[in-house]
Amino acid sequence: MTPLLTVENLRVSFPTRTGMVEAVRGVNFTLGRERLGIVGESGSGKSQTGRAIMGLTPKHANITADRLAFGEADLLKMQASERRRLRGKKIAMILQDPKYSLNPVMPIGRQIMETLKTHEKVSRSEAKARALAMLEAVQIRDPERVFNLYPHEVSGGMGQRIMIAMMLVCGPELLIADEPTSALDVTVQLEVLAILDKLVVERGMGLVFISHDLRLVSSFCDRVLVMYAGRVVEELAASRLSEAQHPYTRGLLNCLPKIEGDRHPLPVLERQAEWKL
Amino acid sequence: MALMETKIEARRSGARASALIFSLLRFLLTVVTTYLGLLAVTFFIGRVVPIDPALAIVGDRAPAHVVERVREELGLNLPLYEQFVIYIRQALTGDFGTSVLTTNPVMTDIRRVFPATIELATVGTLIGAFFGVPLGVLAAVKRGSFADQIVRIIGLIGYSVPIFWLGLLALVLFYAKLKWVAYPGRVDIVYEYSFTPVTGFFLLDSAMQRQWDVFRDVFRHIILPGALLGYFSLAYISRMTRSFMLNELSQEYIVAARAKGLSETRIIWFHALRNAAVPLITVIALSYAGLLEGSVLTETIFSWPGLGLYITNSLQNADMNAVLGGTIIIGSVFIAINILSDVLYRILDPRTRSR
Amino acid sequence: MTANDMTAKPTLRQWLLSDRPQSRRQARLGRLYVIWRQFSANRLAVLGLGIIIALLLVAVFADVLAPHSPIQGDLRGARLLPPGSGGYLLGTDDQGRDILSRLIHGSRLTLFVVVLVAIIAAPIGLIVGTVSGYAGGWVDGVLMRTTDIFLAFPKLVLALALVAALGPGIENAVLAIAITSWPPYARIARAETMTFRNSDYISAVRLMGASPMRIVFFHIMPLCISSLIVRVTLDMAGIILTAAGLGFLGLGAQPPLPEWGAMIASGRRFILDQWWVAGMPGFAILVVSLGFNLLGDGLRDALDPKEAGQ
Amino acid sequence: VTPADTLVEGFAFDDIITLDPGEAFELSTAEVTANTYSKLVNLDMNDTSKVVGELADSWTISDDGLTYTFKLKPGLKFASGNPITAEDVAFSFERAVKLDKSPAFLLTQFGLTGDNITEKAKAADETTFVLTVDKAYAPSFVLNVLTSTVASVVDKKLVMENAKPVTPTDEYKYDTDFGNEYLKTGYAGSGPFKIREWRANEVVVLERNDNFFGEKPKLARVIYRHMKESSGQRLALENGDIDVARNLEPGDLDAVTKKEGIATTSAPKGTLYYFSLNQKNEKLAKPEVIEAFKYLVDYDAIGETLIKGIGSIHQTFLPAGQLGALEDKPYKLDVAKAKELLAKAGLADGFTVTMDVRNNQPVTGIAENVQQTLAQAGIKLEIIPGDGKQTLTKYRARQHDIYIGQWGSDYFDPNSNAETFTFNPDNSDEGKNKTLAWRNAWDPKDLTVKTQAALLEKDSAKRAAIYEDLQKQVLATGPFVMLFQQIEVAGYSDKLKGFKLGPSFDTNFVYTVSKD
Amino acid sequence: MTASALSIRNMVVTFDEFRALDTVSLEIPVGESFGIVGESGSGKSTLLRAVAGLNRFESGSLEVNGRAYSGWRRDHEFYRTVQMVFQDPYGSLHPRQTVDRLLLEPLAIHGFTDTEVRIERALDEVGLGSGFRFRFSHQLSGGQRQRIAIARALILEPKILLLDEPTSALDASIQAEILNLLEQARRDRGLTFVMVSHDLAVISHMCERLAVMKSGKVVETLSVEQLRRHDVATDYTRKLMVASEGFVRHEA
Ligand SMILES: Nc1ncnc2c1ncn2[C@@H]1O[C@H](COP(=O)(O)OP(=O)(O)OP(=O)(O)O)[C@@H](O)[C@H]1O
Ligand SMILES: Nc1ncnc2c1ncn2[C@@H]1O[C@H](COP(=O)(O)OP(=O)(O)OP(=O)(O)O)[C@@H](O)[C@H]1O
Ligand SMILES: [Mg+2]
Ligand SMILES: [Mg+2]
Repeated sequence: MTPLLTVENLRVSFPTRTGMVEAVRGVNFTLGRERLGIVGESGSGKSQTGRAIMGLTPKHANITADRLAFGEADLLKMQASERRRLRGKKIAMILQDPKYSLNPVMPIGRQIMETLKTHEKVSRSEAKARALAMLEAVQIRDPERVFNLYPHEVSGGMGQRIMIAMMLVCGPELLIADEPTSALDVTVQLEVLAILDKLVVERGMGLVFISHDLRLVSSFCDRVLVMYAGRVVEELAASRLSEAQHPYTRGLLNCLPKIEGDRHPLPVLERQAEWKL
Repeated sequence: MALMETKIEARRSGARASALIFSLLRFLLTVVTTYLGLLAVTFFIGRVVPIDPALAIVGDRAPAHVVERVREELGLNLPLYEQFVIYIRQALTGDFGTSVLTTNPVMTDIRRVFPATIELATVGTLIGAFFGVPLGVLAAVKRGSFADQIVRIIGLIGYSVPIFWLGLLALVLFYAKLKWVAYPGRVDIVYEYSFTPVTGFFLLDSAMQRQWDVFRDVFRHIILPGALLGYFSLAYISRMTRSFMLNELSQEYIVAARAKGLSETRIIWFHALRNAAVPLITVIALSYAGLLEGSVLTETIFSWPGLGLYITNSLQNADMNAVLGGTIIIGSVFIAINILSDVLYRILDPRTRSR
Repeated sequence: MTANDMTAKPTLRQWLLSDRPQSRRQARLGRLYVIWRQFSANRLAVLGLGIIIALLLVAVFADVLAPHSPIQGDLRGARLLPPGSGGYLLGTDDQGRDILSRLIHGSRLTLFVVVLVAIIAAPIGLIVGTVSGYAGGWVDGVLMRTTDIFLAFPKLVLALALVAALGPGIENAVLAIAITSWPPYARIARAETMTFRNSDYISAVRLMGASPMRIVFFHIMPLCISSLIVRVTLDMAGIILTAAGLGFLGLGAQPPLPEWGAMIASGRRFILDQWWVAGMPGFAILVVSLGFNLLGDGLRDALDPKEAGQ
Repeated sequence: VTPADTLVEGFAFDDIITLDPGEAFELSTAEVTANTYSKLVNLDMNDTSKVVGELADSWTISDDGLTYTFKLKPGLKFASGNPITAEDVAFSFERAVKLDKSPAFLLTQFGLTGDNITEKAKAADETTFVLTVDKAYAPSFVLNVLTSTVASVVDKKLVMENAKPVTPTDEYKYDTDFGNEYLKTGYAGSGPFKIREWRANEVVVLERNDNFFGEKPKLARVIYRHMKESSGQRLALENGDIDVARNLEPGDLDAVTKKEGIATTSAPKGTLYYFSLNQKNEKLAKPEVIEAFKYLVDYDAIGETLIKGIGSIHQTFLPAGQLGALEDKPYKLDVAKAKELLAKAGLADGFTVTMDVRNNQPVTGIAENVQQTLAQAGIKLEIIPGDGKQTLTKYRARQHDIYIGQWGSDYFDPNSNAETFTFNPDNSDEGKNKTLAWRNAWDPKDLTVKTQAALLEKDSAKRAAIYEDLQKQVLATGPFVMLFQQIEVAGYSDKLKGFKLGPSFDTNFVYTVSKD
Repeated sequence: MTASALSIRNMVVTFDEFRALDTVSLEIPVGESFGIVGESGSGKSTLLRAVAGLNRFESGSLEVNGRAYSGWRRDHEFYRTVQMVFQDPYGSLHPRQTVDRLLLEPLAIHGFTDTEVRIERALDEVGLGSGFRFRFSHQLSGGQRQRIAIARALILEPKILLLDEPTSALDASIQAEILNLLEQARRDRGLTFVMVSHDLAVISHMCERLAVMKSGKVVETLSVEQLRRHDVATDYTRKLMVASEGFVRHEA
C-alpha cells in the first residue's frame, strides 16, 4: 500500500541579502494513516517542512525534493491550480495562532462555508448545515450562535476549534497541525488535543503534528521526528522516547524541569557543531 | 470553559452601555471644543487682518465719512471681547453675517456654492478611488515588479506636481487645442436658463430631469477639473492601498486562506482587500476632505463657482464674513467627514462594533 | 593604491556589517550602513537623493552658475524670448529676465522655505505628539483638541488668511505654512507614542526610575524620529507646493524674488503663446518635489522594514 | 457656442458690491447701471464735451446759475410699467442724498443735504423737475455730474413698496432704508435692459426691457460672465464660448487680433495709472528726489510692452478727452540725470523705499520694471504686494512709502481729477478731505485755491486754462509720477454688429449690439 | 517570623470596571522565591505590574521592605530595590538601542559613575562576553535577549526581582539555561523572587511556595512540597497539575 505522504530529500532555501539560507536540508519521511509528531527547537525548520508540503512557502523560496508525493500524486510536478484544489480538500493545515489565522472581518460561519464552497458544489443551506455539524463536532456548544460571531468575539480555545472545523469540513485525508495549541492555556490545550485526536481516530486521517514540546508530542503521537537545523536527526516511536539515541534528543529530554524532580542546576544542552552536518 | 466565555460576554455588554455614553459625551465635547477653537481662530484672524472691513462694504472710492460711519455700524469700535461674544453668539446660530460681496447672508451663499464644490470633489474622489484602489492592489500583489514601479511613479508624480500648473496645461491641451472639454464654469450659458437645478448637483439634477443634453454638457465641464482632482486623490489612494494591502497580505489569515485552497483572486480581492478597506475608508474620507479644500486652486483655474473660489474671492475683497463663514463650514465638514469615516470604520470593522 | 583599495573595501564592509561591533561608533555606523544599503538598492530613491543634492549644489553656487542677473531684465530687447534664442537657454519672461538664472536663484528660496518649515514644524509636532501620547489624560486632551482645531482648518485657506493677516512675504509664508503643518506630525508622533507607551521596553525604563521627561526625550522620541523624517521628507514636496500656491496667489515671495510659484503665477498669463514662462518653473517644482518624494519614499522603505517587507 | 439672441461677455466684475445706483460707485456697476437705468441727461456719444437729454426733453438754467429746471419727455415708463414722473426724479435725488453712500458726495457737493433736499430737488409738476444748487457753478460741471450713475432715476413706487423700516439713529435719521436692501440685488429702472440676476463673481444677466421708451435692443439677453483671467477670456472667446472678451492683456490682445473671426475695438478711458510718493517720508519729500523718480521710469519700454494696446503713456493728471487736458510728456528714462538729482539731494548712495502694489496686471509688471530702473540709480525698491483692499487701507491711512495705483474720474469733468490731485485744505492726519494729495501728505499750497476757483469759472476756455496750469505744476513738482492712461480694449466675435466701447464705463452700452 | 520583603494586602486593580485583581493578599519573606501560576488572563501579570507601579491599584496596601507605596507613585529607593524581567524578550528591549546603551540607562538615571566596570561585569554575569556589548537587539537571539534583560534588571543590584514568565517564549533547552542563570543570581545575591509562570514544573523547580490564581483571585497558596505530594486544596489546581502531565488518551 502506498503511504499517504512521501517526502524524500526535501529542501527549502531562501535567498537573503547574506546569501541563501537553507531552512530545510533534506528531510525524509513517509506517513500513513497515523499521528506523526515533529519536534525541534525554534528555527529548526519544522514549519517550513509543513508549509512546503502544503505549498504555502513564500514565492521567492526554492523548494526541491527527490520526491514529494501525496498518495500517487507528485505535488511538485502538478499545476498550481491542481495543487490548490488539493489544499483544504485532501490536505489541510492548522496554524498556530487562532487570533491571527481567522479573517477578522468575516463571520466565523462564512469562513467555514467558504472552504466547503471552494471545493464542493453545495447549496447555501447544505453548506450551512455541514458547517454547523462541523462546529458541533469540535464540541462548540452553541453552534448557531457561534456561526454568526466574528473571530474577535470568541476565546482562544474556541478560535482554535473553529480553525479545526474550518480545515476539516471537507474531510481531508491529511492534516498538518503546526503548533496548534501553543498559544493556548494548558488546560484548554488538552481539550483541543482531545478533539483533534478524536477526529483523527474517527476519520482515519493522517496527521502531522508539529510542536516544540517533546513531552506533549510523545504523549499524543504514534511516531516522533526530531529535527535540528533543517534535518531530521532522529525518528522514534513515541513509546520509546526514553531510548532516544541522538544526544540532542537526549539533551532536550533532560533539560526539562519536572514537578517531582529536584535537580539544581538543570542540565543544559551543549550544542555540537557536528549535529548540523 | 463555558463559564469563562459567558463572563467575558457579560463584561463586554456591561462595559458597552457605559462606554457608549462616555464616547458620545467625549465626541460631543470634541466637536464643541473644536468648533469653538475654529471660531476663536477665525475671529482672531478676522480682526488682525490689516484690511479695513468697512472698505469692503463701501468700495474703493467711498469718501472718508462714509467709511467712518460704516465702521461704527459694524461694531468695530466696540471692545474686542464684546465683538467676540457677539461673533460667537451669531455663529452658533449659523449666522455668519452678510457677505458684503454678494449682499446675501453668508449661509445662503454657501448653500448655493457648496454643492458645486461637493460635486467636484465627489467626482474627483470617485475617479481617484475607482482607479487608485485597483492600482494599489496591483502594486502590492506584484510588489517590486515593473508594474509596481509604474504605479509608484504615477503616484509620486501626483504628489509632486503643482495642481495649478497641471490644470493650466490640461486646459490648454484639452480645451484650447483638442476642444474635448468645456470651460468655464459648470454648465454652458445656453443651458443656464433652460435648466433649473434642484439639489445643486448638476449631474444628478440633469439626470433626474432626463435632460441628457444638459447632462452631457455638465459632464464635459466637470470632467477635466474632476479628473485633475481625481489624479491627486488617485496618487494618495493608490499608495495607501498598496501599503495596507502589503500589510494584510503578510498576515497569517492569508496563509490560512491559502491553506483552505482559495484562489489567489479571492484571497486578494475578497479577504485582503476587505480588511484593507477598513483603514482605506479613512484614507478615502481624508482625501475627500482634502479635495474639498484643495479645490481652492482648481476652482480658480477652472472658474468653478464653488466654495473655494468663493473664499478666495472674498479674501481678495476683504469680505471677512464670507471668508470666515466659508472657513468654518469647511472646518465643520472636515469634522463631519472625520466622524463619518469613524462611523464607517466601525461598520466595516466588526472588532470595533462591540466596543 | 588600488591593491590597497581592493583589500580595504571588503574589510570595511565587513567591519560595518559585523554582527558583533566593538564600539559605539561601529555599531552606529553599521546601522547607518545597513540603512544606506537598503536605501541605495532602490534606484528611484537614489535618483531622488541625486536631485536634492543637485538642488543643494545649485543653491550654493547660484552666483557662479547663473548666466544672467535674475533680477535685471531687458524689457525692451529680450521680452518673452523662446528657449534657446538670444543666449537664453530657457527663454525670458515678461520683464525680459533670463528664466534659467531665475530658476537657479529660486532654488535658494525653495530650500529656504522647506528647511525653515521643517525645522519649525517638525520639532513642534514631535514634542506635542510625544508629550501628549505619553502623558495621556487631560494633557493629551488639551493638546489633541488644539491639534484637532488646526487640523480641522482648511490648510491652504488658513495659510491664506494668516498671510493676509501677517502681510505677504516669504518669511510670513513660511510661518503660515509651518503653523498649518505641524498638526499631522503631532498626530503621527502621538499615534506612535501610544503604541510604544505600554510596551515592555518603555515599562522597563520606567522601572529604572526614569523621569517622564527622560522617557519621552531619550526613549520615545528616537523611535518616532524615523517615521517623522520620512513624513517630513515626503511633506517637503507638499510644502514646496503650498509655498508655490501662495506665491501663485500672490501672497508668497515678493517680486523681484524668483520664487517658482510666483514665477508660474506671472507666467500664467502667457501660457497660451509663451508656454515656457510658466512651464519652466512648474517643471522645476515638479522635479524638485519629485526628488523629495522619491527620497522620502526610499527612506521609508529603508527606515521602516515593515513597509519594505523582508 | 452662444445663443443667437444672447450676448455673452467675459468680464472681470469682481468689484461689484451692490447694484443700487444710489450706493454703487464701482466701474463695473457703472456699466450695468448705464445699460439698465436712465438719467435726466447723458454725455453726447459723438462729442463728449457736450451733454444731451435722456429723460429730460430740455432744461433751463436761471441767470444766477443756481436753479436748473428740467422738462421730462412725455409718456415715459419704467420697466415695471409705472409712469416716470418728476416725482420719481426728485425721489431718486432724495434717496441718494439721504442714504449718503459712497457716491452721494457727487450730489451733496452742490449743497444738497438730507435736511434741505426735498426743497432743493423737487417736482414742480408731473413733468418738471427743479434742482437748486448752492453756488453758481460752471453749468458744464453740474451737468457733467448729473450724467453720473448716482443720478439714475428709480421707480419710486416699486422701491417704496420694497423698502424696509429701520430704527433711526444719530447717524441715520430716517425710518426707512429707501429700498436700499432691495435694490442691492434688485432693479427698479427704465433703461433698455432690466437686470434679471446678479451673482457676485459669477454672472450678471440683463434682459430686454419691453417698456423702454427708446429704440428697443435687438438682443433679448445680455450675460456678463465673470472671468478674471485674460488668458481664460481669450480661450473662451477663441472657442466661441463667449462673444466678447473685455479684459485682454497685451499678449492675448495681439493673439486674438490675428485670429480669424475675431475683431477688436478700443476706447480711451478716464482712468490714469500713477505712482505717488508719500511726503511724510523725508527722503521722498525732497523736490530733487521727486523729480528723479520721474526720470527713473522707462516710459517707452513699458509703453511698447506691458501696456501695449491697453494704455498710452500719459504724464498729466487729466485724461485725454477732458476739458483742458494736456498731452505734455517731458519725462524719459534718464538715469544719469536722476543720479545727478539724487546727488544734489544728498542721496548719491541711494536708499531703500517700499512700494505697495496690488497684485494685478499691468500694475505689478510696471512695478517690477520700475524696481529695476530705480536700482540703476541706487534706489532699492521693495515691493509689498497685497490685494486691493489691503493696499488701499494702508494708502488711506497714509502709511505707505510709494503707492502705485489708478485713479478713475468720478464723473466726466476735469474737476474730478483736479480736486483729488491738487486739493488739500488740511494736510493734518485729521484732514477731512481725503484726496490723493492728502493721502500722500502733499500740501499743494495755492493750488487748492485755484482748484476751487476753476469750479466757479463759467467761461470754458478760462476754466481750461486754469486746469492746464494745474497740470503743469503737478507735472513739475507734484509727488505723482503719472504713467499712462487706460485704453479699454475688447476682443469680440465678428458676428456681433454694433459693438462699441464708450469713453467711460457708464457709456459702455450694449443695447446697440445685434448678432448675425 | 522573618521580615517581609513584599507585603500585599487586599490589592484591587480595575480596568474600566473590570476587576483584573480582586483583593489579592500575599506575604513574601525576604530571600524567598515565590511562584504564581494560573491560566491566561487570571491577573498574574497585572499583579506584578501593580507592584512595580506600572498599573495603578485602587485599594489595598503594598509594602516593600517595610516601606509603603500606593497608586503608581514609586521613589528611587523602590527602583533600587525592585526590578522586573518581562515575558517577551523581543518586546522588552528598546529596538534602537545597543546593549551598551540599554545597560547604561539605569546607571545614568541613578547617577553611577563606574559605568564601564559595571556594564562589563553585568554582561559577564549573564554569560555574555563583552562581544555583545555593542549589538542591537535584533542582532541577538531570544535567549540572549532575555539574558540582557536580566543583566539590566540586576545592574542596579535590586533585592527583589519580579519575573513575568521569563522563559515562556523560549525553547526548552534555552529555558534551562535561563532558569539556571536566575538561580545562580539568586544564590549569589540573596534575592527575593516573585515568579509568574503557567508551567507548574518551572515553578516547582524554581520556587519554595506558590500561589494559584484564577479570575483575579488567589485561590490557593501552597508550598512546593505540598504540590509534589499532590496535597492540593482546590479542583482548579488539580486540573492544572493534570494538564502539565502531558496528553492522556482516553481509550474508548
Ligand atoms: N521568508 C523567509 N526568508 C528567509 N528565511 C526564512 C524565511 N522563513 C523562514 N526562514 C528561516 O527558515 C528557518 C526555519 O524556519 P521555521 O519557521 O520552519 O522554523 P520552526 O522550526 O517552525 O521554528 P518555530 O518553532 O520558531 O516556529 C529559520 O531559520 C528561519 O529563519
Ligand atoms: N491595560 C489593560 N486594560 C484593560 N484590561 C487589561 C489591561 N491589562 C490587563 N487587562 C485584563 O486584565 C486581565 C488580567 O490580565 P493579566 O495580563 O494580568 O493576565 P495574566 O494572568 O498575566 O495572563 P497571561 O498568562 O496571558 O499573561 C485580563 O483579562 C486582561 O484582559
Ligand atoms: Mg514554526
Ligand atoms: Mg501575563
